[in-house]
Amino acid sequence: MDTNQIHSRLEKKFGSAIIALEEVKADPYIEVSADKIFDICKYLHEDSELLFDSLVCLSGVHYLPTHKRANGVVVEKPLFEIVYHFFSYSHKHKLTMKAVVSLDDPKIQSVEKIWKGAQWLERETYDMFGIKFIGNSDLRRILCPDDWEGWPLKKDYVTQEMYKHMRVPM
Amino acid sequence: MPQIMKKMIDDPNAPYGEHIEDQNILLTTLDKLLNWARSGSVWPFTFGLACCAIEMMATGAPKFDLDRFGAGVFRATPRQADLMIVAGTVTIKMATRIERLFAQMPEPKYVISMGACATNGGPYWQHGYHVLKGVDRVIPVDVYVPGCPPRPEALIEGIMLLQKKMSQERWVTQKYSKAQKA
Amino acid sequence: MSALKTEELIINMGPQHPSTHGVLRLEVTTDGEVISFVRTHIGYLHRCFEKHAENVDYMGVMPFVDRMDYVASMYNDFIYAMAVEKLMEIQVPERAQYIRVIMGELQRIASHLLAVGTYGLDVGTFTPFMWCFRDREKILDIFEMVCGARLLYNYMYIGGVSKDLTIGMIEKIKEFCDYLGPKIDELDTVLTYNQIFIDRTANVGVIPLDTAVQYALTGPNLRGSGKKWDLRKDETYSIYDRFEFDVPVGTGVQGSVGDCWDRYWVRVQEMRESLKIIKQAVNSIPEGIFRADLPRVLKPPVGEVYVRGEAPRGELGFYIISDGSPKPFRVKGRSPCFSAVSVLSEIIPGNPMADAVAILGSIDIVLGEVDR
Amino acid sequence: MRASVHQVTQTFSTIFKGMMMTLKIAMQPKCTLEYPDVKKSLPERTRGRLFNVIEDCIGCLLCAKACPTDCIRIDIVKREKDEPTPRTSVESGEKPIRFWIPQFDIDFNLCCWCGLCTDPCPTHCLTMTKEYEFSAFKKEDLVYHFAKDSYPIQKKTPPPTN
Repeated sequence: MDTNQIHSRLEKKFGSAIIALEEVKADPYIEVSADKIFDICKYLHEDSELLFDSLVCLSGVHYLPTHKRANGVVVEKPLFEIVYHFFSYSHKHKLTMKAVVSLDDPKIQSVEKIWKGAQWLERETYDMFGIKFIGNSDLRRILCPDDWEGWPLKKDYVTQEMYKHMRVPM
Repeated sequence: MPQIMKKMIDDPNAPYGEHIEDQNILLTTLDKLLNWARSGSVWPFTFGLACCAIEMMATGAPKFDLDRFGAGVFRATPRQADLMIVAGTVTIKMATRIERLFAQMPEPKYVISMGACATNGGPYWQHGYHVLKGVDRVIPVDVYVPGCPPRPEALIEGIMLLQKKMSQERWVTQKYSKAQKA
Repeated sequence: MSALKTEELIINMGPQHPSTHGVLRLEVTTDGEVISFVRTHIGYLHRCFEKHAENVDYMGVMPFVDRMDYVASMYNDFIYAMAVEKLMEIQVPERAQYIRVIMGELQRIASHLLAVGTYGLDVGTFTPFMWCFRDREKILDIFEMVCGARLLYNYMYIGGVSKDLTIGMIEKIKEFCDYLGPKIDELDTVLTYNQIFIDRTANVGVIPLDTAVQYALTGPNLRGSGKKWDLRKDETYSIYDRFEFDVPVGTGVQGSVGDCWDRYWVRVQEMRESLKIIKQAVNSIPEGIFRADLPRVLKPPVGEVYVRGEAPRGELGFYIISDGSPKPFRVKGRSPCFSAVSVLSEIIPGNPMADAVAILGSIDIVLGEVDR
Repeated sequence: MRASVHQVTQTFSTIFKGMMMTLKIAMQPKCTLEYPDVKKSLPERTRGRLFNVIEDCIGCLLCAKACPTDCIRIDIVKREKDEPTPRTSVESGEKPIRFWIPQFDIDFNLCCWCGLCTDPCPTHCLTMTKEYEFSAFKKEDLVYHFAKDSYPIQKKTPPPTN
């Protein structure tokens, strides 16, 4: 099944929670509302037609007002985008799904209960962007030291001057 | 940083021991013997961080055999090593560990900063917020080996340079010569 | 005797440890021998690859992609170049495709030789490490002849390869293929079927298939658990459909399916398959240009792409978002070793310390890719 | 009982085969390259240390732009109209040199040896030699200055503070 069929199938099941199907250069994706992410992922995992048994990649993206999103829409309000890439070994089809979260309170439900590998991917996204995944059993920084200031991969990130007794910038 | 016993060393390029006031034939020959033994068996400390570690392993491997210089015995514990080859990118999370490991090494200890990353941050100096711009910000470095990654021969040349520097030092003269005590 | 009050120790295995293949720290809770709980700490080699990829142009990201998995850097370039080419719809000339497959498979052999050699070290034998590195040096000589560097090549440019493969180099590669065949059989007699090695690795660190899929394990780790899945065959990219080679799968010959021996055995067999591919590719390489002519400054259209390929350690993928400027907006590297390390805290508990070292060696991780 | 006997014989037979293999290989010629005495003849495309023939450099800054780690620091000053514009050497296409180059530094503590700077160079004055043995005791010795100091105008951009 390609992305359009999956989109129509999801639309039948979840209706308004599925925001849009974007036919973008190279890889089309489905945009989903952030608060229903857990039910949609559970459905993607269990439905006999879809059977997405592997969460390949989970990445965060940070947009500032002047930046252009993948579908060409210029962003007015700064936002976070959480991108899920799924793959199904049995049906051999893949899916890209995005959820948008506002900057002031970046919260989304964790999908760790469905795919155990998601715990570390979510921890890395939290470490890099500060997006809190509710329900993640061990939400700590994974790459940077635990007492690191700021979220490094945000576009407006400024490196801290000193860490303990070491000068960080050149 | 721990107070390191001052390695009494003259200019490494200067010919051996010209300008030491107290030229005692016994002490200098003892020094030469000690330095010959020490520089002939520099035991490096397996401290592979990144890509340079693979080239360091290749230096230990049969083609560029490091054992010909007595430096092939890679010790895993800092207690038994006297040369720390910092091979790879030093991140800030790792820097605190490097300090502790360097402090645990017994006193006549040397550091070779292998590769551009360990020397000055290398290709990660501009946007590497988590990269320490040079290991000499936390520990004193004796020899810098350039390259990204340096060839195994370049590392061997660096170790030979270190051996030349070690053979210039005078531990025995420093400890027992009268000039020092006066 | 009254029950002795025992207390569990917490031992830090790493970040400087001879068997952690780099700077990985395992906080091990053990009663002295059997491990009861493992908390994995990574990030000691986090070199901010994704931050660099946002501040350098598309061609400048290539040296940083090299340094992600520094043991198989030729294959990282291969997959990153394919991702940008799919985004910009560039048609790579035939000869460049063949050169990429030859170089990629040579890199797979070199990477597996290193993995197998250091695994011998982890389990206690020193000779295979020396032999594997002696053979690996021969591949590095070929790489140095072709692209000039020993370890980090920056050889594959977007649109093809940077330098052509001359006749003399093709002869050298053919010579190497005949040289390596018997050497792998030697390795078999010394290590693979050595009874001590089998006792150390069979039935140790068994990863059942559903755990492997749950943690998104890929590559030799997944094939070791019995899943016949190889992206070169099942999701064919580049010109892999023109060569026949089969995909080795762990069958639990020495112990149970998915144990350390199976993963090791899959890597040794994959070296033989890669030799087959190289021989076929070298014999049928066409003439022609080796790089599509492109403007010096590449400006892909607005959009995003996720391309993945079968790197020696598993499925390496690049998710690139471009906003039309010469610099990528966001590049996310999906690393196979990252998921391989995340499975450790599930399979190591219950094993003694020595087996933890064997399990860690069998999943073959490179920390440059885990921490990016 | 039978299984353990089989186990023991299996162990000894495989180890014996392994030892014979090792003995056979021990007799074969060594592959060690005695480095300081025997130096490997490097192939023609080897990427060693960068070198810039400053006479052919026209100050176009393409190499500094192409460098992903910005380790090439060039400082150029425009020549006045009336000044004689020298030309580069014959094999580099005799291009007019319209700039003074008071500073052309390559910082080998930051360079990543990728070779991206040698591609766009119009006069091919920036090439990668086969030189790899230049370790130093001091970090400053690894910053190479290629500019001739005889240029009248000395305006040097300071290196990043360490």
